[in-house]
Amino acid sequence: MEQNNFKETVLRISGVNPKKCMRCGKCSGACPNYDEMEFHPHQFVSMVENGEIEKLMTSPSVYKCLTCFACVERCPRQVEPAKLIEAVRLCVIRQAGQNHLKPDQIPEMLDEDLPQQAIVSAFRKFTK
Amino acid sequence: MQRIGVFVCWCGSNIAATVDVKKVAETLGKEPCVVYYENYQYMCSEEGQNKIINAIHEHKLSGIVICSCSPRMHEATFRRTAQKAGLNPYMVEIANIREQCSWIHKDMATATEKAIILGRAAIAKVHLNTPLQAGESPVVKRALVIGGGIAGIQTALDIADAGFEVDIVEKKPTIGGKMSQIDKTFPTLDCSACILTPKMVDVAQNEKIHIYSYSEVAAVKGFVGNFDVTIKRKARYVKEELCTGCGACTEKCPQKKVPNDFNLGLDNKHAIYIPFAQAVPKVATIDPDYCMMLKTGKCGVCSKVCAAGAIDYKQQDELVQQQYGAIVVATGYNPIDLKNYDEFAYSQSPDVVTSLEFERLTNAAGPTGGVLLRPSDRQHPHTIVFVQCVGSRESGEGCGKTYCSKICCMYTAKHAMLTREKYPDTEVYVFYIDVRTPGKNFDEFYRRAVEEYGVHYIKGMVGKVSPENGKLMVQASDLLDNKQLKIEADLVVLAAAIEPDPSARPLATMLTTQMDTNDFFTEAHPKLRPVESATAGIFLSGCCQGPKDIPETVSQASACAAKVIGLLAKDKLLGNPCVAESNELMCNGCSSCEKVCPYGAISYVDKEFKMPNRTIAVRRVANVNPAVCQGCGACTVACPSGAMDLKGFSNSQIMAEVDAICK
Amino acid sequence: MQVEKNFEPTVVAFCCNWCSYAGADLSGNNRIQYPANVKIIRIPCSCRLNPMFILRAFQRGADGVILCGCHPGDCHYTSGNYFARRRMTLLFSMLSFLGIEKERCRVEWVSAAEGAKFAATMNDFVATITRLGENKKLEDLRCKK
Amino acid sequence: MQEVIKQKAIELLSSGKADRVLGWKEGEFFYDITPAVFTDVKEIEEKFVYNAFCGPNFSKYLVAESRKDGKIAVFLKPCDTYSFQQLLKEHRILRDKVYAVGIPCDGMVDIEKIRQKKIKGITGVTEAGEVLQIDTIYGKKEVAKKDVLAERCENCKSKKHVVYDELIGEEGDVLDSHRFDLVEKIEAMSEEERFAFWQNELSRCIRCNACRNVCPACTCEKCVFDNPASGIDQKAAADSFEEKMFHIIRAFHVAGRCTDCGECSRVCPQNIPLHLLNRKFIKDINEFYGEYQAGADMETRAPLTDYQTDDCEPSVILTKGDQ
Amino acid sequence: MKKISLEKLNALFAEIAETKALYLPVDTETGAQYQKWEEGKTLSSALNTVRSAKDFFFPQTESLVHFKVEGKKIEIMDVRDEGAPFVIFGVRGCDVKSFELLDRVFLQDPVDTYYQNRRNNAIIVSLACSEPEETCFCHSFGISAADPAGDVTAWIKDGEIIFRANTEKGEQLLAPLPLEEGGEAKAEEARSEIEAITKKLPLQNLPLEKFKAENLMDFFNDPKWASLSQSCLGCGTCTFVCPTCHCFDIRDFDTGHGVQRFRCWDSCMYRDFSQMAAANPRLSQLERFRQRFMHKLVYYPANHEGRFLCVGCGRCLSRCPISMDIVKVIKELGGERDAK
Repeated sequence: MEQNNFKETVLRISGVNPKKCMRCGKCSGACPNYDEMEFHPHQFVSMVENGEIEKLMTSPSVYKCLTCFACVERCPRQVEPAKLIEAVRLCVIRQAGQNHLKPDQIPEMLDEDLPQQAIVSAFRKFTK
Repeated sequence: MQRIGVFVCWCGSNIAATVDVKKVAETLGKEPCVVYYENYQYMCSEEGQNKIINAIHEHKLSGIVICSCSPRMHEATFRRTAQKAGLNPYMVEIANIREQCSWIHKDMATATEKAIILGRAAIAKVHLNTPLQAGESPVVKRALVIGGGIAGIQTALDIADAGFEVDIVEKKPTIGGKMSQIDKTFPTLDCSACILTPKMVDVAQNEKIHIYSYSEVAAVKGFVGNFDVTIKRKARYVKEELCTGCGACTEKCPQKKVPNDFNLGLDNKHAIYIPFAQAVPKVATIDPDYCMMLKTGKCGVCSKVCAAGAIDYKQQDELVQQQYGAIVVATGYNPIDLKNYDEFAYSQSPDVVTSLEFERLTNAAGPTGGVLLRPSDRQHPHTIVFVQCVGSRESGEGCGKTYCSKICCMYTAKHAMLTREKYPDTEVYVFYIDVRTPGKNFDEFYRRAVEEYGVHYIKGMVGKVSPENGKLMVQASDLLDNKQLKIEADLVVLAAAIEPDPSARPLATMLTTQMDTNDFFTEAHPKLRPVESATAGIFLSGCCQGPKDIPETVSQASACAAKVIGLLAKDKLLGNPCVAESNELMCNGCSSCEKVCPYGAISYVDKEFKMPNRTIAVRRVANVNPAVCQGCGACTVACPSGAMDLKGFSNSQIMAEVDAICK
Repeated sequence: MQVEKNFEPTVVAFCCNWCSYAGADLSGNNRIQYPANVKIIRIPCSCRLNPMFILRAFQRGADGVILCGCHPGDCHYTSGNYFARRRMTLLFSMLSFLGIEKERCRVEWVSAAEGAKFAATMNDFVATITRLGENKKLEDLRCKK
Repeated sequence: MQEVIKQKAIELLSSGKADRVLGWKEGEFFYDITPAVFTDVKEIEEKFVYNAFCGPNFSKYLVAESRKDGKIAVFLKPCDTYSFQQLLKEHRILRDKVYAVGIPCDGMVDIEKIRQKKIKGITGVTEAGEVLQIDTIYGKKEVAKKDVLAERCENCKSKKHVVYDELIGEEGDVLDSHRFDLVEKIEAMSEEERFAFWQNELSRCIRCNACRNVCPACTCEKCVFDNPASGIDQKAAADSFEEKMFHIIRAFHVAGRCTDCGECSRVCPQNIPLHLLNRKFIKDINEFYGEYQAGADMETRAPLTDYQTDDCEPSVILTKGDQ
Repeated sequence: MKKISLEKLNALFAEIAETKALYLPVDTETGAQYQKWEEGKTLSSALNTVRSAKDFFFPQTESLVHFKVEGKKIEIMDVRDEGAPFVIFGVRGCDVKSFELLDRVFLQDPVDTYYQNRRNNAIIVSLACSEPEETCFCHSFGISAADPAGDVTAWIKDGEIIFRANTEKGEQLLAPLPLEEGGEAKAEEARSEIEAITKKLPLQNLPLEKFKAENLMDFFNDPKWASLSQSCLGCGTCTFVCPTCHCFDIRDFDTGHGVQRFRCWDSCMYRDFSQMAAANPRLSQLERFRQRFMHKLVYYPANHEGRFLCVGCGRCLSRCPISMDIVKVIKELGGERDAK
């Protein structure tokens, strides 16, 4: 029940129909951060389709996605995996206290090369 | 006044169990003009048919109504019965009291009442039936084949074999088509030229076949059995009848920087050229965009070296008019343009090639003389990546196609296998989504590539190809091993989707045939009439109808020829008599009907009419060609004045049925 | 109220010869029932249906008229149903503009394979017409018995 | 303007550019102007008029006139040019037999509207700018021209001439009219209200056929309603069904061909707003199949002889209207 | 004479409607039309109705006989209805005159009993025209707008309506009604006022003198018909609004269970008028146009002691889509012609 609810939520937030996927793997072929990710874009698509959302939610992969949209751009069937990943991430951070980035973690991450904007967008992306 | 006979069939118990057939017959017998009625167990049996024949004779019936099964079942039977009795077959109407009455109702009273109403409607219609005669039209015993690829060649040869004249119109200077560019054929690996060129010679030598090469179809008029086609013969600046094909001109021509389209631009040719050694007709052609003589008036070398005096710089396009009984469309396909596939770096690196380009690179007659060298540095490639489904099976707005191009899996396997055979030191990777091998010996062929030749088949689409330091970085995911691969390749071969030739769409308009949204011609029926178009007399051969490999193309080409022969063997064509007819006195000449006719059956003539007070007026009126009309009736509704009516389904007949049902 | 109960509508169904008439036959072959109120008139193609015929049916006492043809794209004559679709859309819109109940006319695409759909369509259409009651707005009183 | 046009008519006739001139001829009163074919310069000088009562659309006359010997010159107001071009498109007029002169139009006055203002016994009208000065047997009256404009002119769709050989005055533009407002209002009524509305309107029909006979889209050699073989011929509406039948079929037959010239409503002796039926079709066509103006060009396919594979289904109307 | 205050007019209508159906011109959005009186309807002040009063006796469609068909059996059914007395109130002089002209057609032997029944049942209350219009030319035909005929004549003057019974039927109508005696002076006053206005009307002295049987062929062959008929659309508006036009067609309507034979108006202006031997003998619009006016101005007078078949009501003047009317025809043809 819970699982279905998550699946429904992910599908609603993303507007993606994973059934359109023909399992070609071009998304993962195009992914520049493939090796960093536990689950790869094509797996997101099939796992969402199979309702295995919680597995995805607990994986660091959701934060590793660069949101570069290469997978969206390359997908021959307009499945848009990045939107699914984003939706899973939203499912996580919408749960109370699930902010992935906490303000007190920031100081230790700071170095000279980190642009200000990156911090701002990281907050946008990883917090509620 | 009609004299109508009503025959009610029991169909054993199929009808009689739920419909009181006796009551139906008796009630319908009371209808005006019904002079005879009868009910019988099996009207379609010989005994039943004899009853009808006798009744027609005895009661001088002018029309009959059969209350029985669906007209889709036995209308033809009862029409023949009527004809046997000397009654026009179109004076028969069927009331469907089985499929549409006894079988769907349980209550006897209800079903009987409905059967009576359906009978009344049929009687009301038959009141207004008129005897119809199918029109006849003669057949010109000559066929036109548009396109001189393997499909066109095979169709033409088969038709000519049956003794009919055939003309082939080919827009290129030679026939042969794509097959002439291919190196070897799957799954047998025969040399393509070895099996194609003898056929091309057969065509050239066949007295019944005439080739219009370097020509296009400019206009098509007429209809099945009587097409009137205008063929544009483009000026090739060489007199075809004089040229011996010796090739002296092509060697001496000083303009050497003409991209060679036969080799897909991988090398250059001269401004005067013969596409390849076995070209048919083997006649030189001048490319007017590059010839210095034609462009500036200075040169004339070819003319000087031509011993036959065949060069004619003043040649003009020529229009030829010819009549045909049947037209075969064999316009073929092209690989799609890949310039928008940035991820595969097709536009960025010369070492990313299409499969057809790869064919030329491996062909002994190709730019490299059959030695596999990469285009950029003419070095032997050691790692080759094949990418399948490029532009096929895509959805959405992109430049790709939604369909599977069907031939790529097999030719990629062929390329991989041949490469490994000739150059065992080469690593060959094939990235696939699915490998589709439904064909005789196809899967075996693919398995051989994997098992015997060691081709690396990897499930997963390539995501990115980027040229780096003279190499090509191929990034792809291996879906089965769940890892991302980065392969440093020397050559990347893209299995580009195939699409119909661009000449097909304007041709379809000329022929009034239908196309699907991908510009493939639509067959008359996807299962049962796969080689005919919906327009009578137009047939489809080869890839113009959908992606096909060579064996399929050849079998369709022969099937198509069989259909054409079947048509040309007839002296006269009998039409469907239920066709539209225009009442010229009422026609406004407004062209509404013409615009909705899917068959181009309606034309307009200016005709003189006697007007009030002895004046004469010339009016534009519609004229339906009964040989072309298929009787759909679209025109009858488009016509505001009601001048257009449909025989067999006239306005008054349908309204009479409506009246009978609603009263 | 009792009158409504006994009301048996007259429904005319125009079916194209190639798909829907065959679909109706199939529904017979499979013995799928639909009300006897439906009487089918065979026409070569849905594009043969002149708006005149629909009005004529209403005039003569029909309570509902339905046109069945091949699915768009499947027309035996390639484009007939596309023309029919435009004509019927405009005609129905006009009837509605004149205040005629819009459910009285319908177009359904029924293929030769859809015997069950044909029957279901007819069941639904007859139910709709029964609910609407007698056609009063487009009747010709002279044709009443 | 009358003088300019009159001079043009004289010039065309005397220069031999035209053998006949189709124009307006003065009547007994200021307003009862009759379309007439002039062949004689003197007659033009004496009788030719062009004023705010020159409503008739000449294009339909050209069906017959263009088939006579010689060339006919015709004066066409902007809206008339649409009908003219539509008839050309349907091959009803022989173009080379017609010399078309586009003339400007500031809107035509509806004499009925003046009468509705209880102005009786009208003997003369003078146009003084925006005001009409009216002489009657019961004294002088004044009305603003805009208050008595014909409905079709209030909602003028275009001041542009879409086809002509020569243009008098300046070219106008296609206007952004509110011509569908009333249609929308009716659409917004309940089904019963709509039925009552049209029942009231159409029941007045006397089947005089003026709407049909004036309509430039109704140029059939033989109308289905006059043709006993059509099965729907009628001379009078013997039942209220036949009133509706006639108007539905007529509107359907001109659907996609009607240029919305408004002649049908102008001539209806019973003042039935027949143009609303045509406008309903035009509005539907615009909504369902994309903007289409009949007569605007020679090329575009008429909406009913055209289709798109993704056209809306007839069931679309089930979800429309009935607020 | 009798009179009543206009304020009590509606009460008077109610009184009449108690016993007989009462019809009168009522204002509608689209002009005055005859309607059956019921509570709330008031007399129109318009000069004339859009449709003429001939509808009462010669309706646009009328069932003549029905045939019931069952199988091969046919049964004939007479659908005639004797009808009941009714009152038409407020008929103008022109329309009253039209009844006389129609009577000469329908009541001639053989008598049209359908028409006769209704004619006998009707009681006509005419109303003098207080405000004639510019399109009126009844005076050219010797009709008095100031003192119209009918069973009762009425005048409206200074808030009162004055009645004068002209026939026995009229007397019987007025007798039971709550009217005051008197009003002669006011009626006379109204009459002379109207006559004074009539003299001012623009359509005076139409040249009718030459329209005589002896000039028949001259008129028939007059070349002016060509230009007159040129712009005629061939619609039937003039004939349908005309109070004197009386052409009709008899048609059969198949009801599905029988046939209804009915009569309906027809128009000589129509192309499909009078399908003699399958075609209208008058092939061109010129011939059809000529027929209508020749009938009104020459043929009918020739057969009816010089009475023209026009009452000058002016309906065709205001309704013709292209403004080609009988006045223009009379002026064009009757003008400069040399009398024989």
